[in-house]
Amino acid sequence: MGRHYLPNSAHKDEMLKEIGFTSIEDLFSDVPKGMVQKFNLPEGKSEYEVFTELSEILSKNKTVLEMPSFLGAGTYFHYVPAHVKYLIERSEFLTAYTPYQPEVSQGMLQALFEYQSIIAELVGLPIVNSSMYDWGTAMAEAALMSARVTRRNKFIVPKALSPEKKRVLGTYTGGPGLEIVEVPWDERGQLDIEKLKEAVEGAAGVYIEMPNFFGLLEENVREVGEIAHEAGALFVVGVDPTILGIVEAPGELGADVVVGEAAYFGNPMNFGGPRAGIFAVRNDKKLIRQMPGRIIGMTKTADGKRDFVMTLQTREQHIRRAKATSNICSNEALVAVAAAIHLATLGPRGLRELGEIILKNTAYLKRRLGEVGEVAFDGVNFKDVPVKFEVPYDVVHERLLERGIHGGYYIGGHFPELGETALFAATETTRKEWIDALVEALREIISEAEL
Amino acid sequence: MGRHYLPNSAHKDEMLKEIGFTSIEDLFSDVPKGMVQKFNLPEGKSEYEVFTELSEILSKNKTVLEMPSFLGAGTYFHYVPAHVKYLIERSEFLTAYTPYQPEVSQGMLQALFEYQSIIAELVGLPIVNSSMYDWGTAMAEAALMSARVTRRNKFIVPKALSPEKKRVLGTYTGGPGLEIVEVPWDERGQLDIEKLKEAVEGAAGVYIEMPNFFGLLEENVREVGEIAHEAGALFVVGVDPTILGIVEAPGELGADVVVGEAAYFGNPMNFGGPRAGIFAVRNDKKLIRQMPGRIIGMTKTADGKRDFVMTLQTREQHIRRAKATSNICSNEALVAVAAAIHLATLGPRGLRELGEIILKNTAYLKRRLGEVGEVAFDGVNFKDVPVKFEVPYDVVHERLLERGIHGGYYIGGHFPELGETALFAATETTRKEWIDALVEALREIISEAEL
Amino acid sequence: WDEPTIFELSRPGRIGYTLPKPIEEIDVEIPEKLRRKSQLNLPELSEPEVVKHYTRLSEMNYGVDNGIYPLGSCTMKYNPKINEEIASHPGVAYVHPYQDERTVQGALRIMWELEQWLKEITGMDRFTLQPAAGANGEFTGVSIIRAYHLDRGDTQRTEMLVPDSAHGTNPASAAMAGFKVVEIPSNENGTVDLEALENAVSERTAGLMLTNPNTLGIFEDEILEIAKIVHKAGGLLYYDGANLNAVLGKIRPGDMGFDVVHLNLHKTFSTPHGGGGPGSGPVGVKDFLKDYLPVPLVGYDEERGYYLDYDVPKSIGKVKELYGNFAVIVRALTYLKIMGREGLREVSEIAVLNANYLTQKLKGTRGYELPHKELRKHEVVFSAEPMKRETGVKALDVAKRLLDFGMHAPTIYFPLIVHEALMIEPTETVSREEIDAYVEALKRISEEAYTNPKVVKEAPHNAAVGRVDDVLAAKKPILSWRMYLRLREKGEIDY
Amino acid sequence: WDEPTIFELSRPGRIGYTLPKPIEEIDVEIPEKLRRKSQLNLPELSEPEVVKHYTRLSEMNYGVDNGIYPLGSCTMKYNPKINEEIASHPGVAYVHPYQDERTVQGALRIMWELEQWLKEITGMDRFTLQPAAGANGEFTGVSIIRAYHLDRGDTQRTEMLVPDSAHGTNPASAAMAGFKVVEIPSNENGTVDLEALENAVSERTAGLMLTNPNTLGIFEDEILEIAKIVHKAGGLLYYDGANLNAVLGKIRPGDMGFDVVHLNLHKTFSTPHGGGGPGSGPVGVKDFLKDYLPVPLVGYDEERGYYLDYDVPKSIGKVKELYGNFAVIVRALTYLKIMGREGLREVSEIAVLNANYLTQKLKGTRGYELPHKELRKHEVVFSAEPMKRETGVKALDVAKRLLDFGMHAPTIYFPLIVHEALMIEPTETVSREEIDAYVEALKRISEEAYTNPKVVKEAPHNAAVGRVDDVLAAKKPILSWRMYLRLREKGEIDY
Repeated sequence: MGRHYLPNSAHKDEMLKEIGFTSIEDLFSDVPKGMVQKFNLPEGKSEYEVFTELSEILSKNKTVLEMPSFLGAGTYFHYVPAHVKYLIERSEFLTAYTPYQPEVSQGMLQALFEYQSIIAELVGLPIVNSSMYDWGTAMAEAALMSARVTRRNKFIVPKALSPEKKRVLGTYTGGPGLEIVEVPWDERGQLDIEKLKEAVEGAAGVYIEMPNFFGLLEENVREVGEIAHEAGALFVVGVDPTILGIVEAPGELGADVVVGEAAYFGNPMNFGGPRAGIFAVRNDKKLIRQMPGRIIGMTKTADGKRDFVMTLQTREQHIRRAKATSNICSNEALVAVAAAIHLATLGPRGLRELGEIILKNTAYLKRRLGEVGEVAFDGVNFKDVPVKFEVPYDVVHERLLERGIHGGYYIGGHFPELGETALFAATETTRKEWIDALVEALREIISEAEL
Repeated sequence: MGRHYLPNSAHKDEMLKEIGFTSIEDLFSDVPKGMVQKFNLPEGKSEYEVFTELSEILSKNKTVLEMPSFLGAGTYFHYVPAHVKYLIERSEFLTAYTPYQPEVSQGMLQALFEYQSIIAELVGLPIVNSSMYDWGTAMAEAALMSARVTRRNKFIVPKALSPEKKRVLGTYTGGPGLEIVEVPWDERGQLDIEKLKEAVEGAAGVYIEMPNFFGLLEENVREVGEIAHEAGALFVVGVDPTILGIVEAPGELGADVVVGEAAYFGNPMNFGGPRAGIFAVRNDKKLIRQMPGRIIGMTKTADGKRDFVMTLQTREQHIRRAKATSNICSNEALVAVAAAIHLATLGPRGLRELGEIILKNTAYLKRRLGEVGEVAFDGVNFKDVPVKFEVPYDVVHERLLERGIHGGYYIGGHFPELGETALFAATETTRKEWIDALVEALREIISEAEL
Repeated sequence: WDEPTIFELSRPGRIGYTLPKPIEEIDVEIPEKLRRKSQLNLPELSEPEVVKHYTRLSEMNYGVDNGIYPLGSCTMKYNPKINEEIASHPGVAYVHPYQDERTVQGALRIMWELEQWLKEITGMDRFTLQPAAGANGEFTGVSIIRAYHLDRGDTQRTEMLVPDSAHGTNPASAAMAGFKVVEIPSNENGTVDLEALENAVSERTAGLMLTNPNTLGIFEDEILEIAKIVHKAGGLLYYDGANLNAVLGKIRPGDMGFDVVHLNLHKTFSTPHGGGGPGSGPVGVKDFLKDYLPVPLVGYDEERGYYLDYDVPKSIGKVKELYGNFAVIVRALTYLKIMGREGLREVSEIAVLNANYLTQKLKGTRGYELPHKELRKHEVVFSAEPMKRETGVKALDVAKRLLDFGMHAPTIYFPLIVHEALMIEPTETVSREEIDAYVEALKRISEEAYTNPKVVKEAPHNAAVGRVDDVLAAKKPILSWRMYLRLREKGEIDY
Repeated sequence: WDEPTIFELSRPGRIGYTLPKPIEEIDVEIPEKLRRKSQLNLPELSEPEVVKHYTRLSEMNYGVDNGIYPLGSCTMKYNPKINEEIASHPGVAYVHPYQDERTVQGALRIMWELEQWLKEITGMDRFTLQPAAGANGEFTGVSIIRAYHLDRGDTQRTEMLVPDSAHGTNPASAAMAGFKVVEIPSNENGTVDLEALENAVSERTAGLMLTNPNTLGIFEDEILEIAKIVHKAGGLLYYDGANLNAVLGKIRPGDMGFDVVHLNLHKTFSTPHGGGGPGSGPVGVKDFLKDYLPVPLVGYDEERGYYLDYDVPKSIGKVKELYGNFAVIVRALTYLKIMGREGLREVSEIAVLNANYLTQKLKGTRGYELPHKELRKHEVVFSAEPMKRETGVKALDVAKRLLDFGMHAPTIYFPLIVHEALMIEPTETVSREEIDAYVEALKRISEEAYTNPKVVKEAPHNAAVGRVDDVLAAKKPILSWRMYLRLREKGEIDY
């Protein structure tokens, strides 16, 4: 099977003959004897069979369209408008590679330049690369970059950070031997400023998120930045960009570097991937030179026409090899373009409205969950709400699932001090009837457990 | 809602002002007073809400992917390769209209010319239009055309014809007052040649199908054509084109006109529509002049380059108005292009192989059904197999459905002489385990009923 | 650029398909005399080649997503992508029309819901969704009119009145249903001449087919009088919905006095035109005509849910197989649910605003004349007659030259009552800047016509191909690759 | 043509979005100091305008469906459309990664099944699908090597050996994982110089990163000796899977002696490159390294079904969030199931045949030199050094001129060990005619270089834009619209 993808399958003999070979094996005569193997793999199938087989397997996934779900914690069910999907599936975008030949790649180059430009507006920093793998790797690369820029090797992060991101950071900084210092949260779930001050000396960078892992708006972003800067550290802000219609751009709050997740726009959850990491820096030559990733720039042609090209490539691995600012080569271009198309569709009003809807839906979720559990912290929540139960959370989870509802993400394992706490999340896709059903179910579950 | 499709929604006042109007209502000042209404319609919704609402409604359909189905009788579950779907969804094809401006429509024109050419090869006649609505309307237009060409008004069809097509034919020929004469089948389910001879005198056209409504190959196609021609009638053959890799082209068997269903290639069932009717004729000026529908021709540009254009438009309604050969304007262009792409993908070998697989799968279905019911006729079946049961078919149907199997199409209502008979169909998509489960279920149902 | 035909790309031995194996290798003998012996000259290509070929062809085609497409009478509005997404749900594609109604409740509900929307939009009482296109709908409508008169024993009503500005499909459909077509002239306003209409109606009048606004984009402001005249004579009033986009959500054909209506889902309701189809042409009727509708209708009752209703005693039968272009119907319903009451009304308001904006901006440009009234609805027809007279540049040349600016031409030479007609329908989904650019292009062409007519007459210069010789196409028909090969072999053609 | 930026298309007041209403109009106060006060200069467009803009941009981009794309080292093979169809199943898009494993059995099974295929294809014992791309996979692999040595207390192994012909990602990834990179020169055959390797290995050697066939398209025929040398020194052998397409289904890296392998699903396994990503770079290891793989792995047992296994005691951690680019993984599995054992083998055979066919056809053309051996695997590197010397036409000029023929250029100036390199990888999915046409174009360019070099040096002439000034781009960086506006305002640029 598979010959339908192989136009020359029917012409092997003629072609071999034309170039003076007699068999395919001649072409492999330089391979050590015995190395060519028969593989123990299934035979190929027809497209129809594979279509039905994989459709059936995938139907075994229970989707969030079939089951109300309150999972968030870094992955959110946002709606992707149909035209975004259609446009990025156009094969001129989909099947191209990195635009090495700008003259026949202006479409992708301009789309990526527009992505960079839109993100620049959102985050308030003018220099944006054309994507990292995801928020986590962008943050980790920001840590490495902070170390290169400051020639220091301590990086400060909140303790209230996603376990995913912590592990990514650990792996990325392991080789160069960065020291990662965690600053705890205070009683309101905010980064503990006093503890930060104690830790900051000698730091290469200080990292904070908005909202933080508990879904809370960090109220002291600007102060954190000042503390970082005073200590000579870079101030790195991680941001869920869906909040940036209503919350100030991190660049305006003092950030030197902004990272975040672009795939919250224009891309479905896809069981976690692909994503696209935002990476933006201040217009500062030192930072730009140390920045990882592909960057698209505007330039002109010989005849003076404005156009676009990959630029500042001397930072990159294919030029600088072991001394590159990162090893990244394939990035997440199409994911970034999808995000840009979605953002261009939303515009300033749409983004603001989106932020407000999520804020309100989160508030509704929080209020209702407060009726049946203890909302862990005071403050303004965006998407995630940590709720603590009297009943062990695995029981709550099990009982919810029996009722066809998927509860929140249990965080008591990562943060034992929080006890039986799970993050429940809302977005613009969350429906009132889901939340009402959830609260009803929780009420039942709790009262059953109390019996 | 809906303003996202309306770029000028934000500029109404400025635009009105620029052209000297003060309000939208000024633009409707010529409408009789009181005629402008407030409508009793729901408010618009967001794309997300409509997406979930319609997805939920559509999920209430039980698809043939979820439930083995043996329905055929003119609509068949064929597999459509993914690339066919992708290509016809490209918006340059999808959102264009009839190629009135050939210079910017060469893509669609060439694709339709290729459709015509591919169908010409299949059916063995060189003149093909660029589609009718479906097989039924193509057949009806063939009847009307036969009457115009021969200046007679009797059209002969097999009694063993799909009830759908009979009713379409009735409606189309009602105005001009054609007489439709049905010729019965013989004991082998074949068109009764003797009865045909009795009926043929003065006929404008004689129509036969391959396979016929009972799924049987009509063995005497050539003879039927000779009888028609001897009587001065046109010979019109209706064909399921998926058989034409293994069965002789109707044009080679004497057909003057060939009609059929193009949508069996490249198009899903879509609950019955859209489809695309094949319409082909001999290279005979009299026939071409009387042919309905759009036709694409090859020509050249001023500088001698080969290209394509709509041609022979003087037959059509937009030129000839009441004297046109048909009223057809919008046809089924995209459906036809999908069929052509699928056929180009199959090629001669694929089409032959497809025919053979269907033939074999039908034979397997027939053999197995013979174990539990009475196969109505002797002969070679393609797709459809009529099976008669001792148990009332509505009971059989109900019990099968309870078991998650959709049985065949009951034809005893249309043809009472056949009793409790239903058409069961197989195609290349039919799986062995479905048929085995069907036969198993039928065995149970019959023995339950006998108790 | 040039793209070879798929036959030329073919190479023996290549395959592009995969097929499952047969269930069992059963030998089935096809009778000798039926076995295929003639050559099957289909192209042989691999899948990547097929994909490249049609991708390249698509890039040689202009669609709504490529730019302004103001083809008058065709309502080339933007086709929302969500329509396509919904239409690609497995619950659309993988459903057989003969499935037990309990297994297709979703499909039936969609048809039922669409009918409710269309009833309210048109002021009609019942709809069939069966017709595959506008003309198929017209045929359905006039067949219903015919059945109605015959059913009442009124066998003399053999004439269908059609204005001279009507779409060609109107007379063609009437003729197909067995009517004699009587043409009604237009008056100086471009609307139906009432006196001529009075003179034309008689006991032979089956009905009048009318578009409102008409094909000039002018609202028939005497519509209530027209209706009175026709009804008084015993005829029925048929509404050709091609121009519904002008009054959508504001005015109901039913309130204008129409008895039968067809709609074009592919025009007014945003479903894509597909390069010529599939369309969908639902037909709605007033209550007294509902027994003549094609079978089946879609019914609903609480117990049974949605069902197919074949119990239509006086039905005209069927106008196409099965139930209509369901995949198109789904798209239209998607659009309606998103637009809603206010959205639909804004559609027609902006469609009309855009057309009048264009009219006023272009008006007065040398060479283009605006016949009849100034106030238009969703489209406008200019005449290039002065230009032709003064420079020799025809409407056709103007159309071809527009292509050079990356814009689609208007409909030309229609309606027939305007000489050198340029029929422009911007629709509500183009922006002001696109209209401005279109007007600019038309003005520039006017300048060219008066200064350098050659550049217009020889246009297009920048399209995929130069001007196509359609006279040759008709004189020497080459209608398939098979014909082409034969003619080349005979040396009758050199291209 | 020119397409304005989306910012230039913006008009105040336009909207392109719809959003559901909030559940309840709850007032939530955002702390004053966090409230957005800075301007949000996003574009304002309607949906039709957004669609037209990106449709036009797409038409200004060259992809695999547009023609031959023989970008060496990138394996730009045809991306089957069925991959896309499967990846658009709701069971892919609408699944949250933290769902209870009982609700994602389909997703987990797909990951598990893909791992089984990849194990057999590479001869490795365990795989992680987490890496997002090849380089991310390399980083994973070398991090595993590092963890392995450290775990054994072997703390001196700080050097990673990399041939001078290697992809830039190899040294970059090794450096990122904290290694010192030691470059190994190639010999006259273009393969690893064994003597140099012998001299380079020591007790500091952590491993050797190798591509086989290497970036010249030449099979490292002394691979078993290489493996012996490295292993004997206590190092591990890392396989860069970028060139697996040359040996797919025929030869296993595991059988060549490699301990760690990364694959590129977007190269070898037909998933689309997306204009630069998403890719997917699974990493496989021999049994003794499996405890170092990133978490989670996908496990299966009969009772529990498929599950995420976080119990990897010595895991290096995570190299990206969650489990990998699942939507890419689904596509690759689709491809594998369709191809099957024999299909995969034919892929590499034809990829190699095509490359050698091209090599032999082009060989001897004036100006192009074929350094090293003649026998290549899936790609070939020619040198335009003679052409540059004799005519001044550089590899870059040849590349640009190819664009004029509607063809994509090869990779140029890589590998670094060949001057004026033209690295051509036709892949198995192009036809013989496409290769012939490519060779013809290269020959014609050679002719032009020697007769009319200007036409080559000033190419492209027919692409969407003329030659792009990338020196200016670096000298005067304009990296966002915001920067552009500022520079224009200051009068620093005139474009």
